[in-house]
Amino acid sequence: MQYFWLIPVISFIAFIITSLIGNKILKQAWIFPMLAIVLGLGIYCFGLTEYLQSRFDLEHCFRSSVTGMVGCNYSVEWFTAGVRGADSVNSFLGFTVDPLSLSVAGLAIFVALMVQIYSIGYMKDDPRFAWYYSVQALFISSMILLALSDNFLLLYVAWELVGLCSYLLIGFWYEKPEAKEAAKKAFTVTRLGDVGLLIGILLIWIEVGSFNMSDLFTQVGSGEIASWTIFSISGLLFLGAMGKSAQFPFHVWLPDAMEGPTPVSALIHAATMVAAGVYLVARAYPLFVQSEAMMIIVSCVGLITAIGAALICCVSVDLKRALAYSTISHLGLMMLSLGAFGYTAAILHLLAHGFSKALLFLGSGNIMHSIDDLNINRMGGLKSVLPATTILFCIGALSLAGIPLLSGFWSKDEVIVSIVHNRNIVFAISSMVLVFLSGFYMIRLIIVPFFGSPNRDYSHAHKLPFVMLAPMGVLAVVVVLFGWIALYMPGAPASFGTFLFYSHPKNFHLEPDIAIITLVITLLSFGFGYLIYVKRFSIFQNMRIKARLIIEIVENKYYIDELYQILVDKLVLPAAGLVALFDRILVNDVGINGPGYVTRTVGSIIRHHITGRIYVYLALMTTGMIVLGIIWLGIVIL
Amino acid sequence: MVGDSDSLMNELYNIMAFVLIALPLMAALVFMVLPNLTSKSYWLLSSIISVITFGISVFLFMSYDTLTGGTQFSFTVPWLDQGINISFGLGLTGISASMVLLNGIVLLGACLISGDIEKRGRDFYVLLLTLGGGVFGVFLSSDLFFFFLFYELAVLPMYLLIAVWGSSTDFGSFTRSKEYGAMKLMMVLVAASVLIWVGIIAIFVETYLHGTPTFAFEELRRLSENGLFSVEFQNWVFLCFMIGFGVLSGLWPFHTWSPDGHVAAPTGVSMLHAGVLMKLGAFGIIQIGIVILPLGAQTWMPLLMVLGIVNVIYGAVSAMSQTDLKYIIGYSSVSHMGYVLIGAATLNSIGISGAVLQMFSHGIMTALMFVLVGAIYHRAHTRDIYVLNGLIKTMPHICVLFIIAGFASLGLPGLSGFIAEFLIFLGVIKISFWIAALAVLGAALTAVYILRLIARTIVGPVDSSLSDLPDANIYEKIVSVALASVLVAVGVWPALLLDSINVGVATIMSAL
Amino acid sequence: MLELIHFNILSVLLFSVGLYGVLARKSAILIIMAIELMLNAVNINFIAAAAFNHGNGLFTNFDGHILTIFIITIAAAEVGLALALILRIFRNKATVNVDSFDIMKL
Amino acid sequence: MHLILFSIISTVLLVCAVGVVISRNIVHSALFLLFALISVAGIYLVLLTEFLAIVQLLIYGGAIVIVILFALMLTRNEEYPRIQNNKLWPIAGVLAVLVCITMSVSYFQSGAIQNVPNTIAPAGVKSLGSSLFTTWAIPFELASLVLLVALIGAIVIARSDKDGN
Repeated sequence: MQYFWLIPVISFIAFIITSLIGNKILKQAWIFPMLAIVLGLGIYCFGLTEYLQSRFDLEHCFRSSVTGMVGCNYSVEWFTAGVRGADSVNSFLGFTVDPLSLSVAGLAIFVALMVQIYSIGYMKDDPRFAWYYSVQALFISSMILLALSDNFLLLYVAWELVGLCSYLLIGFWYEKPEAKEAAKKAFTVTRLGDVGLLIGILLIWIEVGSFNMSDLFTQVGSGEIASWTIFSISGLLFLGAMGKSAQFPFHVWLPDAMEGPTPVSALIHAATMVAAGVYLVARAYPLFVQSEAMMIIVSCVGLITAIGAALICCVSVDLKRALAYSTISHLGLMMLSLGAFGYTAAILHLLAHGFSKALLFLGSGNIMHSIDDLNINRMGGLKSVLPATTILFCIGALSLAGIPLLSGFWSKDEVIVSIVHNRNIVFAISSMVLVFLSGFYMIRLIIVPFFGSPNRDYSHAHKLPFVMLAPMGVLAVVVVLFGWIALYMPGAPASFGTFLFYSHPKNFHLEPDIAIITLVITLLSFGFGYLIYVKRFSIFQNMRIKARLIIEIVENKYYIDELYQILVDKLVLPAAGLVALFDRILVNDVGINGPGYVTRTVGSIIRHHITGRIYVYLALMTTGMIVLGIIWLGIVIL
Repeated sequence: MVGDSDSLMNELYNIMAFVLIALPLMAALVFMVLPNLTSKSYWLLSSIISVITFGISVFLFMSYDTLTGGTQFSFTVPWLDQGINISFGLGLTGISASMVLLNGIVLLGACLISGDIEKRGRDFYVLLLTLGGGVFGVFLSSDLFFFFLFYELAVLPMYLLIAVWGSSTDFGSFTRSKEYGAMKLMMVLVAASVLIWVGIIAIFVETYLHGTPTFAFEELRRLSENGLFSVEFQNWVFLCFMIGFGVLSGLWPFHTWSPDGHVAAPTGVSMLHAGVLMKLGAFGIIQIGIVILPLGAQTWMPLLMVLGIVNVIYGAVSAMSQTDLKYIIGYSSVSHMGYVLIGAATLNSIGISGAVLQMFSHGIMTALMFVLVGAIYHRAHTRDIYVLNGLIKTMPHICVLFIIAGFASLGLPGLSGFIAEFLIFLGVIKISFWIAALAVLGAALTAVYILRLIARTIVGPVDSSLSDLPDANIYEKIVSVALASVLVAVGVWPALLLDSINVGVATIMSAL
Repeated sequence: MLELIHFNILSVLLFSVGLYGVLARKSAILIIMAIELMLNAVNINFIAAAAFNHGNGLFTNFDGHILTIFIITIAAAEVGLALALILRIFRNKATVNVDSFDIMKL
Repeated sequence: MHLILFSIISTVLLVCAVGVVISRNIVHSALFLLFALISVAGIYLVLLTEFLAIVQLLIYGGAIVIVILFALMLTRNEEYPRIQNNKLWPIAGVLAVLVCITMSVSYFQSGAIQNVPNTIAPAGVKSLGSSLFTTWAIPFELASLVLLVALIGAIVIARSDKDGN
């Protein structure tokens, strides 16, 4: 485990090598990042085994009294600023290995490996192939760093670096105006959230005197910190999490982020980076649970995001954007779960969603690769053209819809259980609505593009190379099997509930009544979707016309983007223009040039006494003499 | 014989600080009496000189012993000692070590990049070297009199450098001629230095009246610790220093000389202007104001902090709506120098070390930006961001480095700006939560205008008129890559600089 | 009885007349003449002061006379130089009108 | 007796001086100047300073007026009769009157002339000479140097530059 630091470092080296010499070995530029990640996976597997098999008597490892989990910490000093010993700040490059970081790092490494293999096929004709791989390597490096870091400063560093990679990859095709605008939007919006995160970290330092997470948790646990402070710190951290995990009202950047290459969407904007917000909340969970108000806020934000995004997903016609809204919705669900004390459930859902959504995005990448179009209304009947993709896509979609035995089922069920148990009836009913909506949009995304009659000519569709299908197959296998780790398997070291937990281990157990209710709701939504999209019942068409206004609002994403645009165009930019004008007119022209102008004017007025004629000078001199004489006289007389 | 050569080395070692100042100034003198050579040969000669000064500054920085601390490489020659006690004193402190390194790097860069100067080459390099020597002098002086002398020596060449080799720009609704920029810069800075001079004279007179006339830092500091300067005295003298030095750091509302100066100045001069010259002010506040007048500092720091935060937000917001590349960077300098002022105003060791690190980091970063903007302007003959677009297609090298500099500017971790700003935030939040919150918000605003700049000019579809511009030449490549690597190195391993800065800050803190 | 104050007043009047001449006239040569008048006014003052400054008819101090001698000397030199200058200017400008000597203006 | 003589001479002096500054013809001015300077010599005689009276006659009356007349001749042109007062002449008059008043008042106000004897003593030429060549020897020699320099300067300036142009 003490070699975990090598994973980000190797990838970082791969980033440097690839960005330096990538263009010389253009088609083989994938080698170094791939090598790095395979090595990383090896180190990870080795460490994971070590962790699972150890009896936790290793050096550096101890059981946290707050979280109850065993964590292993390794750190070296990074820098010290200020007067050493008296008034200084010490920061460390440290990583922690505990079940949470192992889970998220594992997800990141695995999905990244699959996506990188996939990308060899998907990106092979791109002129910036090398650039793509080097940024990918940088992303993996920082994502692993994010998952492993044991202090908030390092976490923030990694947090910003993944944001940078997201920016670079969304804007990968930077000639496209949409791509560059989307990249700018993504970075700016998440950056606004990061303001909160950074202030939160500063507050933590003020309170605790260090950035170390376990120091903070110990102090929080011992009740030394005022509840108001806990509320504000967790609120500020949550702002950062909202930005990164695209929670309402910061969600606007994620759908636009689909301008990036599809494998990027699969890795960064579905499986790993956007989950960082959820990860942050889970990381700082000991802090959040101390503030009941904060937990309610987290649940509410999660719920609003989840329902709002799910509704948009139901009407979106762009396949990738629909998937993006589905991602937002699921991230909201994870937040909701965290807010409802469903810690383990949220993380399990994070993993299950990560695998499934990566699979779905890669599926949409296949479609993009074959027919170069993403509008689902222009597809239809793809199952005959892309049979393998259809099956893989269905596995992912059904998993997220919550069909039993697929991984999404287990995690979703756990989430619903914790919501029903820990939150009131409004949340419970809303989560059922959410189950219905997610079932409905998933079946829509299956039926409309893949089944039914073809809406276009597929004769020019590209064949899919094996290198793209193989990683999807592996992912699909994981999606099918992964959920079972939720249960205790004989022979396995632990179930997920005893592996990753907050305060005390808790085995998963299926609650039959809730499971049956959700299953029924899901099947109902499938039936509903079948009636609308396959049978095309006229009653729904009429409904569509009747509810035109509502649908229009949803289709326009509640006009939130427009609202922001107006805010920026009509408020921020004019204000900035006003300040610039103020600077030029008032501060410069009046404040700085003003005295100069006055001096010059006065000078040019009084310089008229300089006539160049001697007698004028003499007259002035005489006047001066007379004045002096009078003054002297005055002094003498008085 | 061994002993002799040892003592010679020792001798040389001891006067290293003097050599660093004297070399560029002597070279400037020699250039003046040299027969007329071509501009290229003057460029070559001054590049060699600046390589040597760079070497010496690296040597000084590396040899600064952080365990011993204090003032090292002291070198004192009495100059006027009858009752006035002015001595030519030099010395290297923990803070000036990194500043000297900064000037060494930027001066070298500015020399290398100015190879395309054709008009009156000799005069240009004479002035450039004078400027560089003056800046070294300011950082190394340990006597107020010579501090001020070098300060003026550093400021004055700026006027000619901008007025003769600068460029005038028409912005449609208003124009900025090079003469205007130079005149404004000069007027504002000279007016500010009057304030500084008043403060210095006041300090001297105060010591004179107490029978211990001196200009030397160490002596003044000792007198100050013994309570020579009353609170009222410190209050008004520190105000003089704060405004006088503050103006040079772009203190709001006396900042407009800086963006206009940038717009008018040629590339190499812009680098020195934003990279080094603006640091002199903050250096003065930290190294002189706080140390000699600690009580005055405590009185005025709340005001300085508020003005600093105004600088940060105001500069960032102004930069948002600018359309000229140099204006954007000029206002971003105003914004970033605001962080330095805030950091100095915290009066705690973390904030001050952050401020010094920010001075270094901003110096390198903004020098890099001006190299690149100069290169773009040189090729495209415009700096209007509505005209420039998609440059990365034609100038990948320049643009990639520009993006790195931009991200350093917006405080991306891994580049030096982040650590510096973060330390300043830490220092500030110990004083006031809301100021810290505004400061962090300012960093987010930086992201807005930097990303806008990148989106407008660097990426996007390329215009046909810009599609056949050449990429950076070899000197621009060397300079920009070197500057960028400094940014990365300091960002990844800030202890490189922080070790010596901490020592310097410890000295300052002991005065408070 | 003749007193010092009479000479002083004479000197003041002569000086004022000379001053008027210097300030009011256009001809450079006339200005020089007026200056001579002013110098003479000063001389009268000096001599008068010296003549009344004695102890019982015995001079102890010749400063007034000496200064007058110097002033006369300098006046001679000044006139010579000034007229040379005027000649020079006249050669260049063909006039001695001081209104046309305004190149000192910016 | 002295008073009457003084009154006559000073009246002549002032009339001539006014003639110098208001005469329209510059040659008349020069002649008025000559008479004025001779009157000054008379004043000196009233003050019993005959040596200076002679010097005054020789240098002023003899040398300076002649030089001025030479200059007039050399700079003769048709504008002489037209040379008028300049635009400032009323101000000049006011200033002259003001100076006159201020200085007169100062004389009456200052205590410096209160304690002087009201008799005039003759200045012996012998003692004047010995004072000039002992106490004032160095200034005297310097004055000759000044004269020499002025002489050379006048020649250099006034000489027509044949080689220059």
